[in-house]
Formats: sequence, structure tokens, C-alpha cells
Amino acid sequence: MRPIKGYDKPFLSALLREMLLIRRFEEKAGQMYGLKKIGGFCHLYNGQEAVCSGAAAGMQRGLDRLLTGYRDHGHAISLGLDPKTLMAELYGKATGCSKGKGGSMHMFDYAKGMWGGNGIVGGQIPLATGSAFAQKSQKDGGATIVFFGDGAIHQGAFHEAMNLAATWKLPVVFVCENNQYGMGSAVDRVSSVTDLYVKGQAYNIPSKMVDGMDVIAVYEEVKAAMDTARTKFEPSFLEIKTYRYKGHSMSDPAKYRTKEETEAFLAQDPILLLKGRMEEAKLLTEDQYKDLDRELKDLVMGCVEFAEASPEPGYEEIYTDIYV
Amino acid sequence: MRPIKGYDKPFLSALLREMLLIRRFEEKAGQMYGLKKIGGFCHLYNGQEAVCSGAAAGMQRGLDRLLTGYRDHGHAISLGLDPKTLMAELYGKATGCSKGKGGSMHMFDYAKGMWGGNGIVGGQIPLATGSAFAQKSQKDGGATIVFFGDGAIHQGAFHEAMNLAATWKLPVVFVCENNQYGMGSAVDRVSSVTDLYVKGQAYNIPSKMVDGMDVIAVYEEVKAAMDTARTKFEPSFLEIKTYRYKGHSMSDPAKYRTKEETEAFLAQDPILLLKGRMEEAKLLTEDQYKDLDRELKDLVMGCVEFAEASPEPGYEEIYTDIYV
Amino acid sequence: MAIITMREALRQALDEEMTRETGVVILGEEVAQYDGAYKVTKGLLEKYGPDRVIDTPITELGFTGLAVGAAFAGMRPVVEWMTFQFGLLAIDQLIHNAVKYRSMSGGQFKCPMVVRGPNGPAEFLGGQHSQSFASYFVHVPGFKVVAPSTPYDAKGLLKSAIRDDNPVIFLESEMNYGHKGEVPEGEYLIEIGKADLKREGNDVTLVSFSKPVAMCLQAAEELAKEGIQAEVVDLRSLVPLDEELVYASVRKTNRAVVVDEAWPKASVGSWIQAKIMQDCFDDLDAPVEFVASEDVPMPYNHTLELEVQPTVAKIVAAAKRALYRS
Amino acid sequence: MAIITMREALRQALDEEMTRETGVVILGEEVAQYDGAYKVTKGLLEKYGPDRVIDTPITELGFTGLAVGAAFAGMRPVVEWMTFQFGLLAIDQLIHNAVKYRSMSGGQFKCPMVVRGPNGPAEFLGGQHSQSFASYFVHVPGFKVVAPSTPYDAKGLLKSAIRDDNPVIFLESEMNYGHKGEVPEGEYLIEIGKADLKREGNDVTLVSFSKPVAMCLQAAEELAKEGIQAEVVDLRSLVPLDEELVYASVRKTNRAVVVDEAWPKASVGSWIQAKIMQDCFDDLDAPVEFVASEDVPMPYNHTLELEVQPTVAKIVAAAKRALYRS
Ligand SMILES: Cc1ncc(C[n+]2csc(CCOP(=O)(O)OP(=O)(O)O)c2C)c(N)n1
Ligand SMILES: Cc1ncc(C[n+]2csc(CCOP(=O)(O)OP(=O)(O)O)c2C)c(N)n1
Ligand SMILES: [Mg+2]
Ligand SMILES: [Mg+2]
Repeated sequence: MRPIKGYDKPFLSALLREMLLIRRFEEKAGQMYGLKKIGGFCHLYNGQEAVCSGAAAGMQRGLDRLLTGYRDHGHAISLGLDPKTLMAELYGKATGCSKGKGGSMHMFDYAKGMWGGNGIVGGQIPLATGSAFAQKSQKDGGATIVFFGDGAIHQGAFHEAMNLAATWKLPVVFVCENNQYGMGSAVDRVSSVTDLYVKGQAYNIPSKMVDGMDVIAVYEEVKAAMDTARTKFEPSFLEIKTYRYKGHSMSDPAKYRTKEETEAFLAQDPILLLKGRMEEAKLLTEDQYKDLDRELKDLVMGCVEFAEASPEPGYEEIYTDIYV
Repeated sequence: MRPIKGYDKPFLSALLREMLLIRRFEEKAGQMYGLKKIGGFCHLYNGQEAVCSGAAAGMQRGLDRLLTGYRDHGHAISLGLDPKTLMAELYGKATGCSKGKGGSMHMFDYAKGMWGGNGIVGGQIPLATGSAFAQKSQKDGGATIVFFGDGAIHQGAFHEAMNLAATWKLPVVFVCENNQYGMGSAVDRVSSVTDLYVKGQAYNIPSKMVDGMDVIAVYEEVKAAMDTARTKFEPSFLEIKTYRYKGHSMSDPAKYRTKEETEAFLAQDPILLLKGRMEEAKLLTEDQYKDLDRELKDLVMGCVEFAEASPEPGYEEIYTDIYV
Repeated sequence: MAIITMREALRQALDEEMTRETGVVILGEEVAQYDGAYKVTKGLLEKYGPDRVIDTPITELGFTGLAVGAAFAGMRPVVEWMTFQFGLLAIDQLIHNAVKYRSMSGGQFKCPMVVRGPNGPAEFLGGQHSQSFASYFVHVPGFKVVAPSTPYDAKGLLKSAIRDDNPVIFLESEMNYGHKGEVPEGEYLIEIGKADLKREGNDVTLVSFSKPVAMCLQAAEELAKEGIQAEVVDLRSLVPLDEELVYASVRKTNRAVVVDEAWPKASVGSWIQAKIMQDCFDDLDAPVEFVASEDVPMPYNHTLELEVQPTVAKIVAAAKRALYRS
Repeated sequence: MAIITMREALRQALDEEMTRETGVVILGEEVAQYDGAYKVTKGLLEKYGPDRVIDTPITELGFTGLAVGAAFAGMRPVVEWMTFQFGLLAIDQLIHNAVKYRSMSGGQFKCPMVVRGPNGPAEFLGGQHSQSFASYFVHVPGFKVVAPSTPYDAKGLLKSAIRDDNPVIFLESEMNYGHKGEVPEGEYLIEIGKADLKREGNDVTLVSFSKPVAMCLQAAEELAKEGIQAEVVDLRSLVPLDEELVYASVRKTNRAVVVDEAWPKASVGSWIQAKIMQDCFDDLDAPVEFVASEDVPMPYNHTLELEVQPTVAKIVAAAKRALYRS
């Protein structure tokens, strides 16, 4: 684990707060799904919070952009979207961040650099490369980061995009969130290599494996990679090892994993790890943590209230937002 | 260059004869194209003969299968298709190996293991992997070899197929015929790596670079790889370095290359190299070579006569060969 | 007769055909250990083992192309696409290989394979997961295309599809997997290319396939209350199309409504609408009506998503227009 | 007015728009150093440099998706597919991203891009290179789809397409690149969505787009010799469709033939055929005829390949059928 001592309290507290907010938000989303307030596919992020929070901390707000797959609630929160608008989106309400037209898999805030949310495994990878292409062409000084799963890495889209990014030197950082399963498929059942970062070598793209339970490690590696992208127009590839506590989506009981395996990961929970280290460094007390947790639970409850009170989009919305 | 001394005269003579036949066939095809007897895309193989001839010699006839792209005349000859039926195919005649329905890019002989000819760059790679899948499943003892160009290696199809072949241990040999250009694009303009065989590492597939001007090297490496595939169900990847003397297709003047570059390759012509070594080893005389060349020129002329005398397919053929 | 779900009917068809011929293998994402995303392949891994029920990586182009190659070699692969939306990544392999090698080789190849999975909108899934791509396969010669609406039809047609020596596109519907219907105990086949009269009537013909057939039947009930007797033709197969049965019905009723849950433009529905009007022109007392989805990407919001699709009310209204009763 | 080729008209449009706005970039296989496989982009690399005229690897999915992302970021990429057949590898990026992000985000994204290249059969190319995929893009809401038949239309429409804030599919024809026609010197735009009357007549309406428009004009000449005055409507745009102009013509002639070089089933042509018959039912004196390619994969043999496609003779015969004169 990376040392935290170089970081000040506001920085660490913000990371902790954000990760815990994501956790509580996802728990509430799951609960509301159970109550049938939310339908469809709903992919929760519990366990992976250090990845999006660490990464977002390493981005330059207003300059950089982020794309990910359908498991996108965490990334949206990390980029500063109001969780109220996310819950409203899950409810399909007009006040949702995508006006109730996107849903769980499609959380967008163009202005904040949140480019979604994509339901096609690997589909966001060429898009992100194009975003980076534009950043280089328009000389806007930004870079793009794109997340995808261990299951997505075999898609042609990943390979074609890696070659384009490397050949054209585009400011893009490819991040494989290796949570070890694509639905029910463990990595080694669908891949001939288990260290996925080796894929970068085939493109001469600098590649690393990163501990995704350590938010500091994620922050440092993503920040370095994004800086390199922004300043030198060099892409990077990071394999971030993580774990999802819940099933693939709300309908998956995740019977393909052992209890022991899940418990081993719960023991290195990214939120508790940071909490423990902050306590050790006297930057946090148990009481402060409890207060924080209470505050966030309230906040999330407020999201539900907001979503429930919000209006549905009108029928006329069927025909809007198609052609410019 | 690999030593030829372990090989007997019939073996070497057959290789020489086949390579020269391909050369003369392609020259004649080019000539007939110039006379507008043949139309459409016509991709000649001049310069690359050692690849298909060496490879086919390393295959087990009747057991193994071969797939390639649109530059497929050489492969068809190497697999023993009657060149008459190839010329007739170029003419679109009913006596063509594909009944005049396939044309230059689609030379087939299912029974001989010649699975074409594919006009979609990279399209044959998943098919070949499926052929190998069936060979393993049906326990027929055979393996499949698939050829594609340096331009095709970036296609998702290649990457997805490599992962499947390695993960499922399929008896397939992937061969990149690196003739250094995909149409007008030199490898380094479209690829972030110039040694293409490194791509195999990303799949844990044994990979090698092979000199494609040396028919013996090609033979030995392909034979070894096919044997491994057949006996151990292990795929391999070979990058075979070669060169095409002509333009990409008949309409390409190939202005993107220097005369010097082309001449350097002409100086290591695969046919002349083998001829020289056979002469050195006293297995061939200049006169014998001239006789052979005359015989093959006649043979190729005979192909033209056959094609010209052959009937066109009847109109009723429009509606056949679609559904079983 | 047993009453079983569509899901179970499909499973039985797979099971029986796998027993019948060892060349039948199932390939797809999560079809084996997970029993299929929609549990259609439940228990088959256990019964037939990992060489015949095979979990693939998420590489639609790669494993679909692989299945085409295996079919060329004489196997009978059944590919499950988790949905037909993901199949867009793979259609090159079907359009350029599966249905072309036979003709391009002058008849040397055949491609006995089935590609199946859910097609069309389900619920709360948004724009990328709620599309029907039937027209993409109907458009290209060489495919057979099947789209059953009941467990009985699904079982008999899937068995025929697996035995067919051509590539068969088998369109299911996520919303229908739980629907129940009667299925006989013994083995039976349904010929691909035969439509089925799901309800008789003299006043107007409702023509549809897959999920909306049930809506047509409901619409017919509604219409009956107003004294209008609607005939419901379930196409079951789109290629080959049972023109005979459709035209016979239209010649009897002189009015028709085509219902297709896809977008309207260049759709299967619009093609059938055109065919009826061209071939039964003199028999028609009114233009053939067409009920499709609205010509828009599917919104996530459930109220809007239902309104975008064909509804019983829309079908009833269209039938009345065809009868000049609106 | 200058007489120039279709190829040159397209080049001029690209050139002018690249000068007008720096966000316009061209991406595709061999578009730069090689001047384009069909030389449409000739000289543009020299003029605009390698940052704006860009040779891509042969990865249609990758570079098309990249262009979509760049368009989202405010650029105006023009993607050249060497042919639309190869585009099958890339349509996932267009269908799931280019035309979905706007609606899925509630209007936050726009995708100002053009995808252009040859579509439909050329000569001697066999089954994999002789297909028209117009219907695939017409089917999906969110695209505009353009298919000009003359240099004049091509130039004005391509300029409009590049300035359009929506993804525009621009269908060319390999056989037409050398066709010549008048093009004015000064700048002009043609509105996407406006059809053009290419010939006036009172007896029957021939409706088509792209390459077959020329055949319709020839057919009209043939028909004129027999005293039949055919009106030729060149749709130019398929989405939006100029219903007004088509219907006005049909209401005048009361008879129509639709010509589409694609396969017939679930095609653009069959959709237009259905629309005319539904919306002009009472004006029609005969069913709308449809001339498409035969419903078969394209054979390589040239005699057969010509016979598979629409021909002047087939159009003439269809027109006569529509006039009950056959
Ligand atoms: C192209 C495509 N194929 C299949 C699916 C169905 N699907 C959705 S998520 C998923 C698993 C992806 O796993 P991974 O990439 O590891 O991401 P994770 O869910 O673990 O975050 C699959 C198969 C899809 N959405 N898109
Ligand atoms: C998917 C696809 N994209 C583009 C083309 C057009 N095309 C035909 S050959 C070719 C170049 C291929 O080069 P390479 O793979 O190196 O093979 P070579 O021609 O050198 O044998 C291109 C771009 C095609 N046929 N298919
Ligand atoms: Mg995963
Ligand atoms: Mg090459």
C-alpha cells in the first residue's frame, strides 16, 4: 500500500467522503430496485469505489474527460454530478442527469466531462480515443480516460483503439477495471493470459498493474498517466485490480464465486483501508467517521426523496433530442 | 538462409516448379487483365510465392485446411487446384473452380481444403479458428492454417480469434504475410510496432518471425507449427516477411515505394534463390530450369485457352447455390 | 399437453437436438456455467459437458465467425447472442461469410447454424438495448429468419432450424421467455416458412410476428366487442414468407394491418405492407395500415417506452382506420 | 458552367468545407498519401496536411468510433469507408453511439459527422463487394441519409452534410465517380431532404436514388418512344424523405415504379413503395411496381451480374405493367 503521509487532510477526507458516498448511494439504489422503484439492468459499483475516486482525483476538472461502461454511477459521482440527479435518472424522472432518457447505464454530464455510461461492452473505447484525438487536434490541453472491464478487453474495439492511440500518439489513458469477473466468467476462463496489462506491450504502450483497493495507488498512477497524456501526447494502459461485492447486476446472485473469495476482498475494503490509515495518522476519529456516514446516508435518502418528488418526462419528450 | 542439404531432389524440384508456376500464372493473369479479358479487383502474388508454397508443403493434404484473403491464386495452386480452373474462374466461366461465381478473390476447393479467398480484410481469421474448433471437436486429426496481411493484423477479428484459439487450445496456425504494405500504407504508418510477431505475446501464443523469401524456412516453420497444432492442440503465430512486386491490385501503380526498395527484394527473389542453391548443390542445371520454365509457360497458355473456350454460366445460375 | 414457458420450450428443443446429433454445440456468453443470461440453456452444460456447451469471451465477431467456420466443417453450432443488439458487432461474419460462401464457391459450402437470442425492446433498458434488427437479416438473401410467438411454435421451429442446412436467424423476445403455452410431450417439428392463423375472422387481417402477436390477439378481442371480427396471422417465419396464407386471408377480409415492433422505415413490416398492397391490390378496400414503433431511439422512462412501442390501442385504431370506422 | 466528374464534385465540396472550417478532418483508409482508393480526396493531403487528412489502419470499427468521439467533441469528421460493405464492421459505433448519445443524454451531445464512400454493386467484384446497405441506415432513427446521382447534387449535398449537426450517411456509387455533369463555379448548397424532378411526365412516376436514377432517365426515353411520358423523381435524400414531391407526382400520374439497386426484402425501395401505396391509395390506378436487384448474392460473372441488377428493360417493363400495357 502506498504511504498517505504526503497528502493533507482535506484531500484524504474528500476521497474518503466520496467513496463512502458512492457506497451508500449504491446501497440505496439496490434497495430501491428491490422495492421496484427502479427497473431494468442496474450494475452496482460496491467494492470498486477506489478506482473511480482515485482516478477522478488524478484528472484535471474542466479539461479532462471520462468514459466508462454501464457500471457508471460511481464515475458520475466522482466527476461531481449531483447524486440527486443520478437517483432521479434511475427513477426515469425528468430531473435526471439524462432527463430520464438514459437510465442506469447512461449517466451523462457533458459539461463536467462525464461522457457516460455505455451499454455495449467495449463500445466506449473508440469514442474515448476520438475524444483524445479531438483534444490533441483542438489543442485544448486536456486528456481522456476510459474505463472498461476485464471482460471488455477481448473485444476488437479495445485492440483497434489501442493501435490508433499508440500510432497517432493520442492523450488517452486506457483503464481496465479488472474485477476478476465478466458476469459469471472468471478472467482465466475467457482469456489466455491472466495479467491483462501485458496487452499493452503489443502496442508499445506503457502498461502497469495497479492495486485497485488502494485509492492512493490509483490516484498516483492515473495522475501520472493523465499528465503524460496531456503533456506528451502519450497513451498509457493501466490494469487496476479490484472486486465487485455484488452480483453483475441486480438479477445476478453471483453463485459462481466462493464466500471465502468475497470475504477476502471485503477484508481489504478500499473505504475501510483508507479509514484505518487516516485513523492511524490521526486524521480521523471513529466518531467523525460515524458522523460522516450519517450525513451521507441522509444525503442519499434526500436523493430518493428528490427522485420520488420529481415529475416524469412528458409524452412530447418521445420526439425530442433526436435530431439537432 | 536455411540449408537445403537435408532435402531430396524431388521435394526441392516440386517446390521450385510450383513457385515458378505461380509466377507464370500471375504474369499471364496480369496480361489477360490488361487485355480486358478479366475485370474487377485482381491481386497478384508475384514475389510472395515462397510463402504459400513452403507452407502448403508443410501441410498434410486431405487433413489440413487453408484460408487466406483476396490475394489467393498462389495458395490455390499450392493446394493442388488445377490452374486451368483458376484461369477460368478469373474469366468468370462455368468451368472455374467456383463456377464463375467467385472470381479472383474467391477461389475455392472444399475437398482439397482450399477454403478461399475472402474479400473482407481479416474476415477469414475467425472462420479458420472455427475450422480448427471443428477439427478438434470432430477429432479428425487435422489443423487449419490462415493467412492474412500486415494490414489485417489491426482488425479486431484477428485479436478476438487469437484469444479464442489460445484460450480453447485450437489447432490453428496464424500466418501474417508481412509484405510491408497494406495497399499504399507502409507498416509503420498504421502500426505502433513494426515487428508484428510480438502481437502473439499478448495471447501467450508462441510466435516467430520467418524469412518469407526462403521457401525452406517457411516450410520448416509451418510444418513444425502445424504438427504442434495437430498433435498438441496448440496454436502458433508466424510473421512471414515477404514482398509483393506488383501494385496492390491491377489498378495500383505502387508509387508509394522506391525503385531501390523493390530492386533490393527482386535481388533476393525466392525462386531465383532456390534455383541458385539447387544449382550449387548440383540438383539443377540452367537448361533444366529453362525447360521447366518453357513447360510452365505452355501450361499457363493452356489455362488461357481452356478459359477462353469454356462456356459462361447460364442465367439460371443466378438462382442456384444460395439455399441448400 | 404440458403447459410450459417459452424458455422451457426452447430448452427442450436444444436438449432434444443435442441428443439427436453430436455436431450440435452451443456457443455464447454465459450459456454454460451461468445457464444463460435468460436461462434458456439451463442444465445443458451438466448434461452435455463443456465441449458442447461453451462459454465464450465477450467477442461477438470472433465467436460468431468461429461458429460459421465450424458450420462449414459440418458441425451444427447454435450461437446465442445475449441480445441481437450485440450482434451488430458480428454481422459482418454472417453477411460476408455465412450466407456468401455457398454462392461464391459455386455451391461447395453449406452453413448449418442457428443464431438465436432476444431481439426487440424489453423494459427499462434505454436506447442501446431496445432495438429490433429483424430487417437486417431479412434484407440479405441466404438467411432463413424465424420469429415465433408461442412456446409451441418456438420449440417446433427451433428444432427445424437446428436441422436446417442454412444459416437460420432465430429471433426471440426477452419479454416472452416467461410466457406459457401448451406443448405436446412427443417430438414434433414445424416447417420453416409456414405462417399460422392464430385467430379467424372476416373483417380485417392483422399480420404480425414475435411479441406483438399477443397484442394483435388482444386487439382482436377488443374489436370483437365492437362487432369487428379480426383474423390474426402469425407469420412465424419471415424468410421464407408464407405469402399464400397472408394473401388468402387478405383476399377474404379485404383489409389488413401489419404490426412490427421495429422502427418503421425500411422495416420488415413496411416490406410486408408493400407486398400485400402490390400483390392484393384489387382485393383491398383500404390501404394496408402499419403499426410500428415510433421512429425514435427508445427512452429509458417506462411510460414513454411503452408509448413508443405498438400497443393494443394503436392496433385497434389502425384496424378501424382500415375499416373506415374511425 | 463547368462540366466535371462526380469525383471532382465531391472533392470540391470537401476542399471548400475544409477551407471554411478547421474542424473538418478526413479519416479513412488510403485517403491521404494514396489520394483515396477512388481518388475522391486527391490533393487534399498536400493542401491541408497530415493532421487533417488522415490515413487510418484497416480498422473500420476503431476509426469510425474514433470519429464519433471526435464529433462529440465538436469536430466535423468526414469518414471515408473504402466501401460500405466494410462498414458492416463499424455499424455498431454508428448505431449505438453516433445516433444514440444525443437522446440517451437528454440532448447534451451532438454528432456532426459524415460517413461517405461507395455503396452498391460495381463490376466483377463478387458477393462480398456488391451490396447496397442503404436500408441499414434508413432503418435507424437519428441518421440523415443522402444518395445523390449527379455531380451537381453531390457537391451541394456533401457541403450541406458536412455542415449538418447530425450524423449524415452519404452514399456514393463506384460506377458513378467518372460520370460528368454541370456544376456552377460559385458556392451553393442543396438542402438535405429535398427530392428533385429530373424529368417531367404525366403518365407514370419513376422514383429512385443514386446510380439507378440514370437508368430511370434512359427508361423514360425508351417509354417516350412508345408515347408514354414518365416523370423521374430523384429522391437525393432518403432521410428526411421528400414525401411532398413524391406524392405530388404520383397524384398527377396515378402510377409509380420504385427502383432500388439493393435487394428487395425490407429495403428502402419497398418502404417507399409501401408509403406511396398507403398515403396515395385513392390516387393510384395500379399497384406501385418495384424494381430491385434479384434476391440473390451477386455472382462474379459479368453477364449474370448485370442481369441481377435493375436494368433499363426491367424498368420499362415495370412502367408498362403499372400502365396495364404489358
Ligand atoms: C457487446 C456486448 N456484449 C455483451 C453484453 C452483455 N454484458 C453486459 S456486461 C457483461 C460483462 C462484462 O464484464 P466486464 O467487462 O468484466 O465488466 P464488469 O461488469 O465486471 O464491470 C456482458 C457480457 C453487452 N452489454 N455488450
Ligand atoms: C474490412 C476491409 N477493409 C478494407 C478493405 C479494402 N482493402 C482490400 S486489401 C486492403 C489492404 C490489405 O493489406 P494487407 O493486409 O497488408 O494485405 P496485402 O494486400 O498486402 O496482401 C484493403 C484496405 C477490405 N477489403 N476489407
Ligand atoms: Mg469484470
Ligand atoms: Mg500487406
